[in-house]
Amino acid sequence: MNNIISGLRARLAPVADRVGTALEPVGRVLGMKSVKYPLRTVGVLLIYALPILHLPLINTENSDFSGVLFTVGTYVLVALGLNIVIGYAGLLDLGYVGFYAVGAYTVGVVTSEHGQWPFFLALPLALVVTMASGVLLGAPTLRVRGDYLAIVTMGFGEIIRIVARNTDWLGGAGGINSIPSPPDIGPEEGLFQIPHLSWQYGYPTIDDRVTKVLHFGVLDATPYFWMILTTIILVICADMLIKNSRVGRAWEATREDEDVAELMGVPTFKFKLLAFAMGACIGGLAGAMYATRVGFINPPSFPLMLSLLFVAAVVIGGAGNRWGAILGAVIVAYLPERFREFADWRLLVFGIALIVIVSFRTQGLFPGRQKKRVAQAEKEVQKLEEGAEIV
Amino acid sequence: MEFLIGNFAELTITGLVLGSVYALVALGYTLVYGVLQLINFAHSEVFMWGTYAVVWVLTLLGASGTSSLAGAAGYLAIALVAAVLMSGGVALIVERFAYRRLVRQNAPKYIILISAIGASFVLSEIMGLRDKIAGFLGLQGVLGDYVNNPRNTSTLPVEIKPEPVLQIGNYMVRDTELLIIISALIMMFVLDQFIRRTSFGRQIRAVAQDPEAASLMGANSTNVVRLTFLIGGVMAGVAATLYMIKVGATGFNVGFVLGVKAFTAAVLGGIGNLRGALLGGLILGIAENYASGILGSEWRDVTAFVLLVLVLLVRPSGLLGESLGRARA
Amino acid sequence: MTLLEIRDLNVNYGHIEAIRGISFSVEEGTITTLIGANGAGKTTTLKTISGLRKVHSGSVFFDGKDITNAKPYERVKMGLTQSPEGRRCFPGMTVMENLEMGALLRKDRRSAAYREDLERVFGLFPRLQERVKQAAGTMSGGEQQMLAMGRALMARPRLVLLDEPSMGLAPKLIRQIFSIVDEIKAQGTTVLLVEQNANQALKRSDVAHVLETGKIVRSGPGEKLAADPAVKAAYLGGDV
Amino acid sequence: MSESEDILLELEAVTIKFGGVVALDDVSMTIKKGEILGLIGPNGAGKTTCFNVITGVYAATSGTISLDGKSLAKRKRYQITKLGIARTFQNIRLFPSMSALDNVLVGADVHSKVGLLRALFRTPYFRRVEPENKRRAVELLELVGVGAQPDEISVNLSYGDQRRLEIARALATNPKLICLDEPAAGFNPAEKLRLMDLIRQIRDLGFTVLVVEHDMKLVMGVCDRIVVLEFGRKIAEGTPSEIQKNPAVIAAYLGTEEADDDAA
Repeated sequence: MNNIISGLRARLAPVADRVGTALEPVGRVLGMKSVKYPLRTVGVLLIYALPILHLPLINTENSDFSGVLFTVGTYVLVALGLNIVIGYAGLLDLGYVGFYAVGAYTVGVVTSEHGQWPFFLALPLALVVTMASGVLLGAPTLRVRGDYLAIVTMGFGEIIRIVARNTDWLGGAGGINSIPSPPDIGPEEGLFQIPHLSWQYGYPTIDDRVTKVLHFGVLDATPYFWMILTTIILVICADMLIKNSRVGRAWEATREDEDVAELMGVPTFKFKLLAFAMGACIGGLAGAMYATRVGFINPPSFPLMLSLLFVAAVVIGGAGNRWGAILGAVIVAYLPERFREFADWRLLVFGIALIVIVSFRTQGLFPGRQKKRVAQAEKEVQKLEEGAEIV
Repeated sequence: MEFLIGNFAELTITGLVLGSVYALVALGYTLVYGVLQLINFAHSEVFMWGTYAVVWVLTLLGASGTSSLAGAAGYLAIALVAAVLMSGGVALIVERFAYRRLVRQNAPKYIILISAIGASFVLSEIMGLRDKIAGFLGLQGVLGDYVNNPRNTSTLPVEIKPEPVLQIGNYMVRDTELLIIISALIMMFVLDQFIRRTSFGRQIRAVAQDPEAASLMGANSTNVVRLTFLIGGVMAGVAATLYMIKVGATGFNVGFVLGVKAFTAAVLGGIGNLRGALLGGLILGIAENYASGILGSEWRDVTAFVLLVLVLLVRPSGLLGESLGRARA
Repeated sequence: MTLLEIRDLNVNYGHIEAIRGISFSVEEGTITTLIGANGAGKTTTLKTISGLRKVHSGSVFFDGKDITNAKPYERVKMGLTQSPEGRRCFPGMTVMENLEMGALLRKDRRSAAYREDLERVFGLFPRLQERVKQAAGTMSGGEQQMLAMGRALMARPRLVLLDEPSMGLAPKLIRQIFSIVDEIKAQGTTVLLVEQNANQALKRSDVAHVLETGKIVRSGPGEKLAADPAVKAAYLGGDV
Repeated sequence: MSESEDILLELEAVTIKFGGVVALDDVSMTIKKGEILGLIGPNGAGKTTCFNVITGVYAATSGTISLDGKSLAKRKRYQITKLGIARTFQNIRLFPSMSALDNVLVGADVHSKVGLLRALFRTPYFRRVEPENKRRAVELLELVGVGAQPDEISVNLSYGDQRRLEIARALATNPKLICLDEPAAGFNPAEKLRLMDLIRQIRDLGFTVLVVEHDMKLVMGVCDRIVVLEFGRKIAEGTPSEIQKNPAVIAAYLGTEEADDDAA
């Protein structure tokens, strides 16, 4: 595990330095100063260690904590993808669950329903298929007006679900089961084993539970969590690299003022489609991992509600800021698991929270520094121009 | 296909019936969109609350058993009033809490949409958790039957038995179906006249066309927005009553699918255009019936979405274009 | 008698100071004109007077009452209306409906006074009477300008603000519009005019102010300003 | 060198109709390489329409427009920018929440081929082009005088800086022709003088400039040639001194005396 981290660091550091020197101001916003590296490494290690530490307060008592962490991981991955679509490119996609489903179904079909592909071979296929579905949906619909896009994409999410339900080749209403876990890497008992901690009266003791590294069993979700966490880190790196480039700027410009972006030479349609495809691809990735973890998918696994939850995660976190989107996803996925006893009230509280949050923090809970400045400026403008009561 | 041809009259008539309900709900979307250029995602719940008003009032009045349409007319008239009050009231609440502040701040559209989605969750969950809420307030005993099993289907206490009155093709049209279609047409006509002829209607159109110029004329846009939500709510209340006459049952989650279809109907006809909402609703109702006749009923719900995508691609402004609001390229 | 008084007005658009400390007043029964280049703050001044813009500091008095924070509809009720820049007729409404919108806050829609006002507008703009049932959006620019002015008069205002009534019109129409402005004054309505067509506007204004980057740089009787070489220079760029 | 080689942009009999309204009526004009051309006329005369048809916002109903001999018809707006026409906007339209530098970089990106993969793998091309663009962007910010705060988001800049930033953004696309839409609107006399200097400087750097402006002092002071539009038609063309004496122009701006007599 340390190897992965240090390997990542080795890979990231020169990139970050380059970004840092080339685009120093942006680097500062991201907090990528080299002094922060040790701290960051510790932070990432801590997150990797979460499922074996079983920290009190954070731990979910009523459900398997590593399973919860995996769920949170899928939400985070989805939020990262959706943040590209909504936050960067400004396209409101209410049918994101469709891509999630396409990813999951692709894996289901080739590993179980109609083939015995190993997961790591099915994964790239899932990416290609979801990316293609993103282009397929985007090409005709990205020309429609923004608010229509929301409804059209919502329709897409529903169409995917209904098609899956009515198509026997996709398992029909029964869905696809016995989707295999990813193949184990290394020997039967895992590369090595890591013991878990348990907490008695506030003191940690070593448990007899162990996690076999790179051994994807049914009971222990920890390796899945590590898989998705690693994926998340890779996606974040890719996200940073792309955001700090012409592509990121083109997205931002398109979001801010599409006409002007076009007049400044940005082929906006192409970039919107690119954002859609990239977002779809990441959504599909999350779906694929979900499928291999739960082993069973059916149409009701992908309700429209999930799309709305995804969007809510990004928006309440602060669209456009990847860390905000991640935190939003953690909140949306984790809190209901942590407070299961209030499960019935979940959606009600969630609805109230949505209204309250957007009413009082239009930029989301964790807007980026830039957004905060914009909000401040807008507020001043508002103060000066208010009173006109123009609708 | 054979099924479609053999049952053409029936599919068309029942399609029109369903389409009438879509059309009335679609009006709410179209009105709000025309004035604010926003999709009122919570409008479907406004309708859902209306259906419950119908159930509750009939329960309160002690209606029971089976009745003909004429026999239940008195009850239904009271239920209609209740539904209109309920939906209108809920619509005003939505405007007040999910919209007003954000609209004043000129918040980005997607933020307002999120707020409306939040309102939609709140409204359907309050209905779905009404037993717990009543318990929390200590009213469980008093409200009893009204709050039990909130997540199950609630049925109308009186079963309305439709009677055939008119033969078209090989289909006997029932009196309830006739009532629904005619009521929807009347409501549309009344609303159309209201918007066209009255000073309130003119204000709504003026704000839709040019809010700044309208306020220079002395239009109070807050009032206009409120009025717009209210009218949409009233129409949803009528739709809810008609829906209950036809379907006889409702649930805390009936709003969503119906709302999406009604919105589709509004876009289909040209959102912002009242007559477009009617046209779109009727077309959608019929199209759904035909599609399920040809492809099987499991494909019914896809029809709306496919139709929506096709219309937006071919004719983004909808069949009749946008006339309540500004014409846009 | 002073009908409108602006005291030390400052208006900002975000970080942009659109109006910087303007003071002037409009006497009842006169034509007052603001001239100046685009971006000088003329339209912003009018929008502030009709309540579409919030002031940063300073105050606006109408008929002796402080209306600095009054809502636009309250101002209309007091007799202050505007024919906005670019006409802004309601395109989907007929001419008659547009005129009725102008009289939105009047309660006397069935009275003789209302009919009288309608007659007055049709008297000023006979073209409108010919087209009462035509949708405003389908009319020519000149006709729309007439409609916008007629609409503003339907509230029976004491002060009417006219924002660039000659914009984009053919010379013949411009002359017609300006003679109507004279007529409006003659009928007893006070006029505050914003114009680019400086000569025509100055000629008939009792008082005029020249705006430059949000400040009044020159004031005086219209005729006098029209003869001022500096004003001429600003419009044709001669040596100052 | 023949006359035609000097011509950068040519409008030939361009007419634009919106619905039934003729916004531009059979307008022909040329812009020569390296000159500063002023486009003036009363409000509503069709200046903005003319401007928009040159920059590709509107398509001409009839007539042709060509840049360097290449017709602009049927080209997308971003392609026209790539071809070499850039513009600023009358009502400032920056990307409000992007930094000053990023605003300029968006312009500079026109000729960059960085896509997803190049960005992801930081290819040698990427490592060459991005810093180069950034360097140019910083230079341009300094040229227009916004160099002091490259990281400030554009809505927070002062009004004048926003206007100048728009010019930098347009210049970053490395245009053959830069179109300035009322660059002096809302400027005080001192700022106007500085703007005139800047416009000349831009011309001296080798750009051709088209200015739409109301401020006569600026137009007369900076332009080599002036085209006057009124009511969608071209009514005069010539050097500033010619234009100042042109009776049709005087009539359009100040209204003719006889016209007044007519009305009276």
